[in-house]
Amino acid sequence: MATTKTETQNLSLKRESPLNRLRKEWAGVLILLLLAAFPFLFAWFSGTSVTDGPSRFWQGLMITFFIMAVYAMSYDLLIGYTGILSFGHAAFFGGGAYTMALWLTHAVPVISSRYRITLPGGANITEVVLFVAGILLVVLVVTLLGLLFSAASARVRGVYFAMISLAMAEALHILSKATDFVRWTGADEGLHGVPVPAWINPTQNRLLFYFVALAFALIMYLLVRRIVDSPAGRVFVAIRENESRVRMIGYNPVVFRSIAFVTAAVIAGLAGALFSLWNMSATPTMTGAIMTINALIMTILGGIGTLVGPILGAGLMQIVGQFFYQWFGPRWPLVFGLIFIALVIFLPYGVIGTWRQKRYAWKRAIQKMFGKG
Amino acid sequence: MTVEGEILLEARSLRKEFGGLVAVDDVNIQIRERTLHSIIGPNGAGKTTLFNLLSGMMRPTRGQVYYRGRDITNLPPHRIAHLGIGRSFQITNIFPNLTVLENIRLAAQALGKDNFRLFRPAGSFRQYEEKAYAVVKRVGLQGREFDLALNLPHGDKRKLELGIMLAGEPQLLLLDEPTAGMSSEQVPALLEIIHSIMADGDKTIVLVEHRMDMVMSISDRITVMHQGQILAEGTPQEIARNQTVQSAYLGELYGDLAADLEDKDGQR
Amino acid sequence: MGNDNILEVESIHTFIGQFHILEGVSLQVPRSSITVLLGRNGAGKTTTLKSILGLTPPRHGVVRFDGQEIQGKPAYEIAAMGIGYVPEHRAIFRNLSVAENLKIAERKKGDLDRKADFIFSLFPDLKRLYRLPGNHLSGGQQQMLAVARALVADNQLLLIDEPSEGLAPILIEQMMETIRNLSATTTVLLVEQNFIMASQLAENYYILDDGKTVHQGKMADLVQDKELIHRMLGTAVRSGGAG
Amino acid sequence: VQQVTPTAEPTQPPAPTQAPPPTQAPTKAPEPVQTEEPVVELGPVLKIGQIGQLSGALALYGLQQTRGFELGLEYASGGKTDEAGRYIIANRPVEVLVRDDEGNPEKAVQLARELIEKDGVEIIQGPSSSASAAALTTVALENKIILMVDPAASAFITGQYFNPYVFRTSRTNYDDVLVIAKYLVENVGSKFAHIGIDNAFGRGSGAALAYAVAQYGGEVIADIYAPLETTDFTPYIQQAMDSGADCLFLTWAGTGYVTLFQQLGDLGALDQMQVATGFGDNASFAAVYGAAVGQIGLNVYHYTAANTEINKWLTEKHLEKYNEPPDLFTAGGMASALALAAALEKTGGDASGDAMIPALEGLKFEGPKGTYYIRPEDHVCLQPMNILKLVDINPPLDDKGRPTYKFFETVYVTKYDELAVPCTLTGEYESRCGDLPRP
Amino acid sequence: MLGVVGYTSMGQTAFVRTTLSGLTLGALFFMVAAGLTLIFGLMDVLNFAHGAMFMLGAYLGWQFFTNPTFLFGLAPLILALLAPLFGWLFARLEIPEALQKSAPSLLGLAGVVVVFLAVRGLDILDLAKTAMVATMTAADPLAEATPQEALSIFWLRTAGMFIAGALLAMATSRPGDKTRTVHTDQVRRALIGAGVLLVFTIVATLFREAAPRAVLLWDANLRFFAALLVGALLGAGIGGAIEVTLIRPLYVRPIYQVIVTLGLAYVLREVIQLLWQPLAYQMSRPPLFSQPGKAENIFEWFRTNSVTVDVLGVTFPSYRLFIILLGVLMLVALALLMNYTRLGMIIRAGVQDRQMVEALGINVQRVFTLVFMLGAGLAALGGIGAAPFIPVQPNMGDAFQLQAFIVVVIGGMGSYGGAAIGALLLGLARAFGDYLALKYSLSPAIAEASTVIIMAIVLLVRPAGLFGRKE
Ligand SMILES: Nc1ncnc2c1ncn2[C@@H]1O[C@H](COP(=O)(O)OP(=O)(O)OP(=O)(O)O)[C@@H](O)[C@H]1O
Ligand SMILES: Nc1ncnc2c1ncn2[C@@H]1O[C@H](COP(=O)(O)OP(=O)(O)OP(=O)(O)O)[C@@H](O)[C@H]1O
Ligand SMILES: CC(C)C[C@H](N)C(=O)O
Ligand SMILES: [Mg+2]
Ligand SMILES: [Mg+2]
Repeated sequence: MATTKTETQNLSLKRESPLNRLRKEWAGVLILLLLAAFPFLFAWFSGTSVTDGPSRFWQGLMITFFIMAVYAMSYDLLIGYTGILSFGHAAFFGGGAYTMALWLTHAVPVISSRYRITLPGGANITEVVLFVAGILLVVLVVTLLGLLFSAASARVRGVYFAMISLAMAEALHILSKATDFVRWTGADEGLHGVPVPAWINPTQNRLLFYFVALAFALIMYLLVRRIVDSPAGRVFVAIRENESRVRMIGYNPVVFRSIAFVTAAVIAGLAGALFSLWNMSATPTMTGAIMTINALIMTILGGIGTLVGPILGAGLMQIVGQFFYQWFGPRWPLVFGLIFIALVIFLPYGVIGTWRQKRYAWKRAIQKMFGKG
Repeated sequence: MTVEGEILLEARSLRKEFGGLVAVDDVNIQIRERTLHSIIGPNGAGKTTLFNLLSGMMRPTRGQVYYRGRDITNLPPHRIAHLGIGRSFQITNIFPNLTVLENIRLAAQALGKDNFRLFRPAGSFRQYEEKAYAVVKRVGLQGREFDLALNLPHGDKRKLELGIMLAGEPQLLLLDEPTAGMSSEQVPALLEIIHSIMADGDKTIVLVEHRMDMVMSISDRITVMHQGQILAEGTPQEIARNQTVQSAYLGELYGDLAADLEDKDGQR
Repeated sequence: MGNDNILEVESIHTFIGQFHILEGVSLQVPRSSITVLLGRNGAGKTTTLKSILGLTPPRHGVVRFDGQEIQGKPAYEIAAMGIGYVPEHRAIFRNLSVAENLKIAERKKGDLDRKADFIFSLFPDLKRLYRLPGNHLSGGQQQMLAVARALVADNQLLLIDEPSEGLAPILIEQMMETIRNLSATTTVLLVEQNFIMASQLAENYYILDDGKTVHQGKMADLVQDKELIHRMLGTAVRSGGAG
Repeated sequence: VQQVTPTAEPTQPPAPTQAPPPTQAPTKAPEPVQTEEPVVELGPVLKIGQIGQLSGALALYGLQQTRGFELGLEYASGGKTDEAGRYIIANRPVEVLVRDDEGNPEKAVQLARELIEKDGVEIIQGPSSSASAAALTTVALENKIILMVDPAASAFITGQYFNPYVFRTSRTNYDDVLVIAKYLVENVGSKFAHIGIDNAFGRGSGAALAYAVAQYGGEVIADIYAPLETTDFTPYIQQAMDSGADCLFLTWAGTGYVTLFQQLGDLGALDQMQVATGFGDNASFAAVYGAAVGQIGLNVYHYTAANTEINKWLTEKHLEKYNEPPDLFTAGGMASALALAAALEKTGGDASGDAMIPALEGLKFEGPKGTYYIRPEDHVCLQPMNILKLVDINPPLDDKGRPTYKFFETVYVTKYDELAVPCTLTGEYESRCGDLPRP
Repeated sequence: MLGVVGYTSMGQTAFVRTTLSGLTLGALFFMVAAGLTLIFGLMDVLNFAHGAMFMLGAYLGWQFFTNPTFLFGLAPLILALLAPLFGWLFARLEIPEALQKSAPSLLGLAGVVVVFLAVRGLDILDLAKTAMVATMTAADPLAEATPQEALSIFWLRTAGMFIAGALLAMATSRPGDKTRTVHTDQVRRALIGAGVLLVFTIVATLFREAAPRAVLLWDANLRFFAALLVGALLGAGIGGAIEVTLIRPLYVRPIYQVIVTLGLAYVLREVIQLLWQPLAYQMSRPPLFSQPGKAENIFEWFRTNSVTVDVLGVTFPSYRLFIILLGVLMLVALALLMNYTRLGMIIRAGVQDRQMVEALGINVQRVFTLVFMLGAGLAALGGIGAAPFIPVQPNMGDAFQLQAFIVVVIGGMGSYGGAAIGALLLGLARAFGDYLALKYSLSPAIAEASTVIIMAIVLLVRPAGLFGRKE
């Protein structure tokens, strides 16, 4: 729906000049630049090659982080913004991952061995076309999943829905590991060695994949930010606050919940698809309850109902988890769990939420100290 | 006194049963355009339930509701809202964690055509924001626009409740005990708002209220409900004099209200 | 002192969070009487009741019930000593049936059976609604239930917070009647903004302002003192009705 | 086949997630005359990543694997270490980085990538679970790094999941069944039922069983798979009993094994038909095989069955270090180390995949079980297998109070080239099979 | 009806056996779900640590049954640390205004440091390992129930723990909290409580070596039933501690309860792996259910205690009948409790408005804690009851937890009868599903999905579950 005119408009409430915007968002831009430069900075500081060894590994870690951040963000769209407690988010992520992996493993080779799609000039673009088709397929599949979930959510509420969603995801999980489909899905082991097209293959060109993932995360972040800030996004929040009242002022919550579900599903599904490309695999873990729980943990850790929160949560979990593993060995989840519990008890609004609150308090304290700054 | 107009809303043998309990018992009622029509009655008479039926919150067991001649009996509440019927609630029903402005803005946006714009910031739709500001001013919440609704004192919450309804620019307003839980000091301000709504000239109000002095002074018509049925209907004076009403609802304490009213009317 | 006052409150100070809400409230409630607590919105009336009951325990000061110091005891112990509470805004249990709402207030087995007739005689409506869940009651019915609930156990003292709120005029009268009857056996400490009601019921009054008791005396005297009424209670007085 | 506890060695916690403590090895190695040797400049450290399952159902296998591997390095290096205590193979000090994949293929892949990219590992050894092994084959291919599989046993690893970088010293499902199939068909009956884990290991075994019994005129009439985490086997056992088979072949691993066996007994399946399975690890014997004394079964490795010098050395060292004799997969871990060492010597320390492939293909080496041969075509490692007779489930302790686990009488030990393990390669690699037997 | 169809199409043996198997599964599901109907169904706490409690119960019971050295060795230390229960002892302490803010965290930190110092050098892990090794049937548990540490040193540790407990008590006494006062009565009660605790600690310290030996000399059957009790009681105790420290502050933030219990499940699992290593164990059945042979019927079993019983012509393990019995007993106990006490009502009311319930003279906080303890205790009891049947391992509770959630939801929140029926339904569906799936060459996964599908259907038809109260 967005016209060119609106595209140039600001994301925040008031219209501002681009310069002004940049000033407001300097922190974000800086972080983005840092992330973009990260592979080179890391290689430079550690004195290693950008494409090998530890650099490569850290790029990998960051790629996972980017993907998980998007995934957590999509979850927050449901739980934080629309107030839907869903325990089935893995279905979207795993659904996306499996769709992509199955498509690349079983459909693409067959199709590309039979057909060739060329540009008028003669360039062979079969691979690209099929890849794009794969993405569209992912979107289609997870949209259907999202609609299924929202249909259920129209009928049952609260913890009952949480349980239903858990069950629906579990059903998908069971399908993904059912031996009946072992020829296609690899059952328990999952699909490995998915033939990812060379131009986006993470083992062949890790650095490129890093930027793809970064761009993906950025685009998704901007997209979600837009959605959250859009008229519809505001209605999501209203539904979270008081659904019956939303209906009484003239919105149809079923429709808006469906929108929320489908958007969250598509974003999570795309994250899943990218994850399957990144790992060149699709495994039952990706559809399992742990995957949902991860989303929940990342979201709450960072701060529910914010966009930066889930991203930060994903970062904490991926990056800090890595360090913990190094420091504490295989029992690191013990330490992580303890810290985690302490955080939940003492930082009730997540890292970001608490920071925002405190920031306000600090500001006031400072104002007080200097007699109204 | 305002001119009575066309029939705006009509209920025909409307009935609602909860299990064995008949909360609304074959009620026929007509609301005329541009009137302030009060519904009074003892607790449990079925006033709130009647509102729930009229606004689509509940489905009647039987009977119809017509709005401007159109059958709206089984329409979902959001459709009814789109037809221009707004309601406020006896128990405050707002969006607690949103700002006052956002509460009202949402209501203003609801009936516009931009709800499904997913990729344009809500802030860029100035018209809704402007409307919201106007409503804030109208209900007297200036200066609190950016407070979270849950932090408002009770009286202000009641005002916000009203503001949410007003922002939808309904033609027909169903107000369920707007003064509930307000202290007497705050009531005049609310009366002021109601008067100003009526002064717009094109609004119709249905009011449920227990504060008799208020009801008597501002209503054009009063319907008295009792045990789900309509006990009496008429002008305030008629009602105040009605013996049945006195015994069923008003009691002795207000026996002298009728006399009181005669003077007041003169002043108005 | 001693035995003729069932409740004595001596200069209590109560905090909610960091806010110093009560700054020295003192009350004496004689046995088998109705004492009313008056004051503007936000004066601290509700907080006083809650402080007596231990829901917001006072930091300083003494609360004596039946001669025993009770400040600092947990609320459930205080209540169990024989204090019934009808909170403002009813606070009935929405997901419990009317029957359960009453049953839960039992302190001894069989309390409800003993009191059922008495309660139904006061509020015949409740008999009809007995099996309904609390959230299906209309506003006024909930208020009746809240009062009924406080009557189930044998209480020596009832703390009633704004019982007339949201009641139809005729019910306000009934409620007054009920409370008057109760005071024959139980002591009542009433918070009421409806001055008509308060003045007709109570023998003694206390006026709170800004967390302090500022006036006290016999109701009969207060009714004469229009100026004081106006100063302390604002317009609350005139707007009679269900105000 | 497994159970249950790290028997009797409270002082040595099986927490082998770090490389073996460098200080302890040199003192215990058969002390060479290190100082007198001419000082040769050592090559760069060779890091080997070892992935095993150190928690969960197969945790004991991971432990055996890591111990065996370390002892294998010690043996191959002749106990020669550098000053940090690393064994020196082909003039390169070898450092082993052990990781726990929890039996989760995804985790295995992650760990492998991390080992390769971050830690600079040049060879991957392991894992315990066939599912993980299957997943790891792709990592080997991606990075052109040798994956030396042991103890994961699925035939699929060198079948449908094969690529040239995948090697194994573990036996395949075919070894398991071929060794016993003839005996079963001739002595028990021709109708078989199979209960297997629902994963690559179990399914591989199902395929192998069908192939093997068919060779002797038998037939699998019920092929049943249960999820690894199954706790109630009743329906599966019921199905097997309903099938009317003469013999029930079990393919199970991990803790559920005890449960399965117990329930087989409880539900009367043991009375109704003969049950055949591999004899598992030492600790589980009392719990599992109580009712099986006198039975004949197959076995991958038992220290009492192998009559070789290396095995003697292994047993001694193991007793000395861990206070108990080596277990089911200790030999496998050791064989992996020996095979890698032999190949490394051949390449002169070049561990890159492309150098190692020719060195490993067709490699014949002596290991704890005897002679092993890595088939060049499909990298299957042909090796001796045991047929044992269970005679005693509560053997006495030795004079130092250590368990002896002398359960068996050896019936027969095959030579490495005795079992005609078929070549199961598929797709683009199918042609590699040449004239090897095909299933 | 279905039964008849199944009976005729499956044949008697298969039908009876599958039914019995379904009943066992149902009983297992119910054992986990029973506690969950209280915690999740009544208190609305989405307790994701419930499966962990099941697992914990199994470990504790198993350890007690086979060799309780470890448990007794740890008991004095844990008892000594319980002082914070009496935190209000210090509530009257006047602390300088300036210190009030930082005092709790400083004291808490000091407490943690002292705990650390007290257990430093004490090889709890080693203690666990000795006890664990002794559980291997080959070895003689009595021989392994050895003294751990000279009393003279151990006293210091206990004292250290006591000091730590006192520090933590001070920290939790909320110094300077103006919204709180403490009546003299309370202080007196706290003093008595603390005294009793001290006595217990001393007794536990003195008997920490003798006790395990004594227990090991008991008859194994007695030890087994004691293990059931001990597992359940310890489970309840741990549940209580969890409720007080982690759940209670979060009743106002339900989603965070989910999160905290998730984290807790994580932590418990890791602690277990730290203490007992990440392995799986098999608990042996008590002699009552393990004599070789087969009883012709139940009555004969009373005489023979044989491992299997003939039920309607089918050989079936006697222990599994015991599991079914245990499930039924739990149901009866729960039914009695819920019908003859006002617990259910109080909790439902308390969830909505705690203050009001308190104003009625009910100690809500204690009721909540009790109910949580009861729920956790039931889960633990289920765990130890199941331990001789399924492997004892760190994630043994996870699958059951999911099933239990489904059971509670199918049955309707807060309805124990519904939970029982739900459990039965799922158990039978699972057993027959597995049977039929195998019969038609489908994977058992399909049968696994049936539970999920049953739930979806039930909820779509009756959004509040079979016996749920409608909101
Ligand atoms: N959801 C429901 N289920 C069952 N009974 C209900 C429900 N809602 C209301 N009732 C019953 O219907 C009757 C009418 O209730 P209603 O709320 O309409 O009364 P009201 O006139 O608004 O009273 P009040 O002035 O006290 O608010 C009451 O007896 C009430 O108990
Ligand atoms: N939770 C709270 N946090 C902060 N301030 C509070 C809180 N509860 C009450 N107060 C404040 O305490 C003061 C006394 O409140 P209280 O409810 O006792 O008044 P009241 O006399 O009962 O008034 P009303 O007539 O409106 O019921 C008010 O100023 C109120 O704002
Ligand atoms: C015998 C075991 C080592 C086999 C292993 N369980 C696998 O999955 O391959
Ligand atoms: Mg009403
Ligand atoms: Mg008040």
